[in-house]
Amino acid sequence: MISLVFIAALFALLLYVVANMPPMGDPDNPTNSSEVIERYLEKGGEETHADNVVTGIIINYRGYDTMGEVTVIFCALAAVLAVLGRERRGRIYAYVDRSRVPSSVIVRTMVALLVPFIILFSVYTILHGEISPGGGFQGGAIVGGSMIVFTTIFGLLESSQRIPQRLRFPLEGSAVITFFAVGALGLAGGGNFLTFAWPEIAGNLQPSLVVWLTVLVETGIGLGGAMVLISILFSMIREEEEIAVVP
Amino acid sequence: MGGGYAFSRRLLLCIILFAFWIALTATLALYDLVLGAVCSAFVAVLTVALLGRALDPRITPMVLLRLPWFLLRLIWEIIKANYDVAKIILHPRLPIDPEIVEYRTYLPGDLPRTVFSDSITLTPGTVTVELEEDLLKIHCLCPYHQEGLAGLERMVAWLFGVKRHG
Amino acid sequence: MVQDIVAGAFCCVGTFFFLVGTTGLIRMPDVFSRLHPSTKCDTLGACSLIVGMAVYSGWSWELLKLIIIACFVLLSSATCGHAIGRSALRGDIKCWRRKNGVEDGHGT
Amino acid sequence: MRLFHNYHYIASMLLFCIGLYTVIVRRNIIKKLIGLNIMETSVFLFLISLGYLDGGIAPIGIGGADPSRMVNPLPQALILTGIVVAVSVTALALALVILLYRQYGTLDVDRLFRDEETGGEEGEEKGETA
Amino acid sequence: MGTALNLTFIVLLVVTALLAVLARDLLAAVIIFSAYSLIMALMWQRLQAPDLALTEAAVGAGVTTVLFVVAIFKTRRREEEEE
Amino acid sequence: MGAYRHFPVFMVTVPLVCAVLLPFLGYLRQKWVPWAAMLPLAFSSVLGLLLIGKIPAEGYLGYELGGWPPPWGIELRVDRVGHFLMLIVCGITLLALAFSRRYISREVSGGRLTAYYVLFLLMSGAMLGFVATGDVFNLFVFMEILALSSYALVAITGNRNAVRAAFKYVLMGAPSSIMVLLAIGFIYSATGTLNMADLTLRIADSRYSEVLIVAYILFVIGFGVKAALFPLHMWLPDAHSIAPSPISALLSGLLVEVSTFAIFRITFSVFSMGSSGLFASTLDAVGIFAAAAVLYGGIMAILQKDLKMMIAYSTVSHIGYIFLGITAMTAEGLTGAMYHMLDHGLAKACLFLCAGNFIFVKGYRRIEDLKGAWRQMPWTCFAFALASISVVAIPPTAGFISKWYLILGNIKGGNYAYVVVLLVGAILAAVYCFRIIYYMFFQPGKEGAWEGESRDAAPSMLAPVWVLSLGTLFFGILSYLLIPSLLDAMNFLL
Amino acid sequence: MDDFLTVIALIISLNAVVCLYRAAIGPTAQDRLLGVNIVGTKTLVVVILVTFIQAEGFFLDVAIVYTLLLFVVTVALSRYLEAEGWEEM
Repeated sequence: MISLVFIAALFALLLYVVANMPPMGDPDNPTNSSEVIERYLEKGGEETHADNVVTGIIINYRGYDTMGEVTVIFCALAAVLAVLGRERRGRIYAYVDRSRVPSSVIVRTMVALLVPFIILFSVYTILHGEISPGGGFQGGAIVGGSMIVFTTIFGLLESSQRIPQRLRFPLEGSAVITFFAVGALGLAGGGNFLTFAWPEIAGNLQPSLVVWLTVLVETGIGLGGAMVLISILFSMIREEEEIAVVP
Repeated sequence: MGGGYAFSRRLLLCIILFAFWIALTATLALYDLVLGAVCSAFVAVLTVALLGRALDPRITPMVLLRLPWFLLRLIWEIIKANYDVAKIILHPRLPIDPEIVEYRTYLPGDLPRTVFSDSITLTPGTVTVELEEDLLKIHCLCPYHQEGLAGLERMVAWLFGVKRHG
Repeated sequence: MVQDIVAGAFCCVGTFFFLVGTTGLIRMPDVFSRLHPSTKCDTLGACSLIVGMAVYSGWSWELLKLIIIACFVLLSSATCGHAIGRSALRGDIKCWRRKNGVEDGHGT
Repeated sequence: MRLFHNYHYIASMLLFCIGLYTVIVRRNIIKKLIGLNIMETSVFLFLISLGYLDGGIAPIGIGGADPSRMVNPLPQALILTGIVVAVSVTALALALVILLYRQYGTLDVDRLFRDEETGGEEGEEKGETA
Repeated sequence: MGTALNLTFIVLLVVTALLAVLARDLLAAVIIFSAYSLIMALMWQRLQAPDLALTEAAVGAGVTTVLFVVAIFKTRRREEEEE
Repeated sequence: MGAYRHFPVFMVTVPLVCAVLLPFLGYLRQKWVPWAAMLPLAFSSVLGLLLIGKIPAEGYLGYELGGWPPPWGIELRVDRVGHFLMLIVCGITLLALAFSRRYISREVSGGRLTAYYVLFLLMSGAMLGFVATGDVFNLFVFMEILALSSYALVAITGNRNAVRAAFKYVLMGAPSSIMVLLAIGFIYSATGTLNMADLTLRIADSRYSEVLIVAYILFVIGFGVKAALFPLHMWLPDAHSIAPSPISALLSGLLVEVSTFAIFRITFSVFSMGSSGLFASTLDAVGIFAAAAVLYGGIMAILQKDLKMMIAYSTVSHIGYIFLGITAMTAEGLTGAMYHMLDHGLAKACLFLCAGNFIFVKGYRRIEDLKGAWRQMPWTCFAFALASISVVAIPPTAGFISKWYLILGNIKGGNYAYVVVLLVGAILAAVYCFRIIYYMFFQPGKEGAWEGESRDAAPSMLAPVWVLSLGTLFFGILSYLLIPSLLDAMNFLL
Repeated sequence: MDDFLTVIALIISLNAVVCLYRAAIGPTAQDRLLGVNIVGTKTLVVVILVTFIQAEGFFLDVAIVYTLLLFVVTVALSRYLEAEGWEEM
């Protein structure tokens, strides 16, 4: 009861604040009229060579945030693995499926039919992040989604054979490593850390270089994100009492 | 399953994926085409590795050619189904007498059976609720709905070029 | 103009079937029979709305994407219906019968 | 009238309070996590609606879109990060939930924290949050 | 007109949120929560944030929901009753 | 501009990237992992030391990431205060890491061992980034890395209480993060920028003071949970006492302070105070809670039977001290708060590591078991005593200096009640600390409690403890090295 | 035409509210899943409609993700639901 009153009071307070806030959607309110936004919108295309301004901001203007973000994903993986442990390496483990019922043939076939399209779509999302909605993490999440359905339908045993740990393991950190490498490259080019543009070296190649680096970073994020999501899922699905199947 | 067969399967998948890519990127620029070719080849190889035997080999150019006509007939069935269902639902007394019936199909392989059962789901008054080997369990809204199944089965058999034997 | 009218007609048809599907979802007595309106009416409703939009957009690249979406809807909604039905069957949910109330629907 | 014009804000505050209510009051820990997610999305909604522009277009400059009509892209970039963070926190919390259930066999906060073996004050630890 | 649409979406959002919060069956709560995410993505489309709509559809509706379901599958489905 | 301007960003990112690379080493050579984990932190420490004297007393060292000027890009912002805290972070994490090499291998095994070091590095890097950033949203991002890794580190042993404590921590920490995000949203709505320097200017002439005040309150609540300010401290005793000792040292000695520093930063660098009376009244309320925290923490610490629990409650009390320094709003008070962060970091880390030594060698957690510990573990006991003296604030230690300035600041600010609270807090601290010292040195142990092979902890575990405890002494005696420059920096901030 | 499409979208989304009724009352989890699936399909259609109302073609990508993810979620959830060991509702 006390908490209800507390929340009601909080809601009233927040309503009061909201009532005093600048009107939404007004071009003159502080968020829309600041010079920050003007530059993003008007020069963003030229400066970051990304038609999608959001991608430009994520990768370029606020790349440091995104580096933190990919670190968060990696941290989540490390945390989940520290808490639950990984499915074990080197040996094949049977997944104790509580249902012990094979999944439906129809669903299997349909998933097999759709998975290539899902993966290609995510590749498209990753590679076209700078000109259409989407980007690294979205693509990674879509691949993760396809692998989720793959895992639930075909079982952990099969999917952990198909996406083995020795494949996932090196790729999990790829996002952070790519980002750091690109950032350090900017430093080598005479700029600051995370500089994507360095006139001294690139010259005329500048625009395409920036685009390629953006795509590189997006790919890194996508791969890393997908692998992290898959690993988290596997680690959560795996039963404590895995049965060892001697190969 | 020989290597050559696997290769042609991959190629077919790659071509389908490439078409999908073009539809997605919505451009015919050279850069995108090359990128698309590379990516779809990559994804084709990847998914064949990923899905292995789950990828049914029955998709052939012949099936792809017959597919549009099949789809048209299917859509007609769907429209009929909807008319039917709408009639039942909007009927004040809800004249249904549902039951689960079993149906044994002669269609071989996973893909034809899947297409068959999905078609059943989309056609009047029937929903496939279980498929084990060649035995389908179908939930029928009204008893008379079972009658359309055989025709549908013929349609699917035609699509995949399956002859009824025995 | 003609384009708009055709598109509008398709949209109306689609909306109508959506409404029918919703009514069925509410009215039907059990999961299995609810599957019928949901799979069929939703598929047709969505597809006809998509077709309507395709007519509305005319010849453009968006048409291709709409076709892709329509194909996915066709494939996925039938499969989803089946998956839900199967899970209901496996989950020992009884099939509703008209004659003698509720009885075991497995046919065995 | 301004309050009505800001109805997105009101909605997000409402959702925030619903989420907070769940986190504080509901005793099931998975329910608490759902509440947490609702809270998070509500804040995201709030931030995105901050950047909205009446009659604006999405900040994607394809085909010579007019930059002056685009909505504010900055909150969108921020919230993208926010969503990733939310997923990460949820994943970790769910991993902890699985482990907790293995060890305690319950998802109820009261039962979880009832037998406080490590001391501490009993009264205050009923999963209060703020 | 657009306002009415937005308001409907908001109503949907609040309704789904309340349903998710009030459901006693955890699985039902999670299922409804995925609907919440889907509607949230719609909201973001209205607010002209395509990237977010994509992310929310993929992450909120897909990954988060499945993680929740896995967790529920590993634990228990019903909320415990009051003592 | 020399190369040193690049140092802060490498101090932050190198630990993070090395954390990502560490699993590979763990795959190849598990044994090298503890040593390799030290490298990035040592690197950061060296860079931090090289930065000494390079930072202007008035103003800060800014670094434009990606070459974008501040309102557009993210800016790193290292002022003297931040640099001071970064050095503390580097030092204590390095020592805790050195300590954990032997300690943790007993509590955690197998693949989790690598995960432990990965999370440790992530946490250290996140703390450095948290302190160094000049962007409000970036603050949030690093806070989340910090929070996630600390949740996992609390639970890393996987025993039931640890998981429960970690979950409690999540249940309080995650909503608080969301509140911070909401506060960021409010600030952004009223100003349209995220850069701290820019915010300061815009807040000064903003028309939306209601929004800003609520944003400030939300910030205080949000970071207050992370900093375990009194009514929001429920997670702290459990988490700090149950986590492995090096992690307790980190949580108690650093995380809490870093969060406090965030409030400090928000208060003085963003809201720059004084613009409205309501901010001041918010701060007054915080002061009351802080005073309550001092007393409550002290009393609860006296009542504890578990050694680590006692130290954890002592932390609650000391967070109150730091907040009292901040709320005094005078240069002396702020200096005292900052210096108390140093002292508290060193002393608390030392106490927790000593407790870790007791647990490691004998498995004793209860205070009563420590009777007569002196005979077997003299080195640990002496270090513990030295750190306790600093906690109680007896003259030659850093604790005395910091508390002296806290009291001075509060007298100057006219808050005489708080002066009394501070003194009472010191008395309470004396009670709970001297009890243990008395037990250790002057009580006979229980029969058989301290027999068997009479060895103290291994040198690799004693060395960090002694470095920390001598640190309290060192910074107490040589406080004149730091205090003037801190005072300058604070005067500039006000 | 835009107004017409908006009205259609409005009707469909109100429709979705009704579907949520089914998702809310159950009685079985499959019912809820079905309800949410239908809400998802309706949302998908609304996404497409809004795409054309706002005349921004790239939102169709979002629609594609919607279809795919709806499929993923429904299939994954129903797979979990068909497992034994669940208490009856």
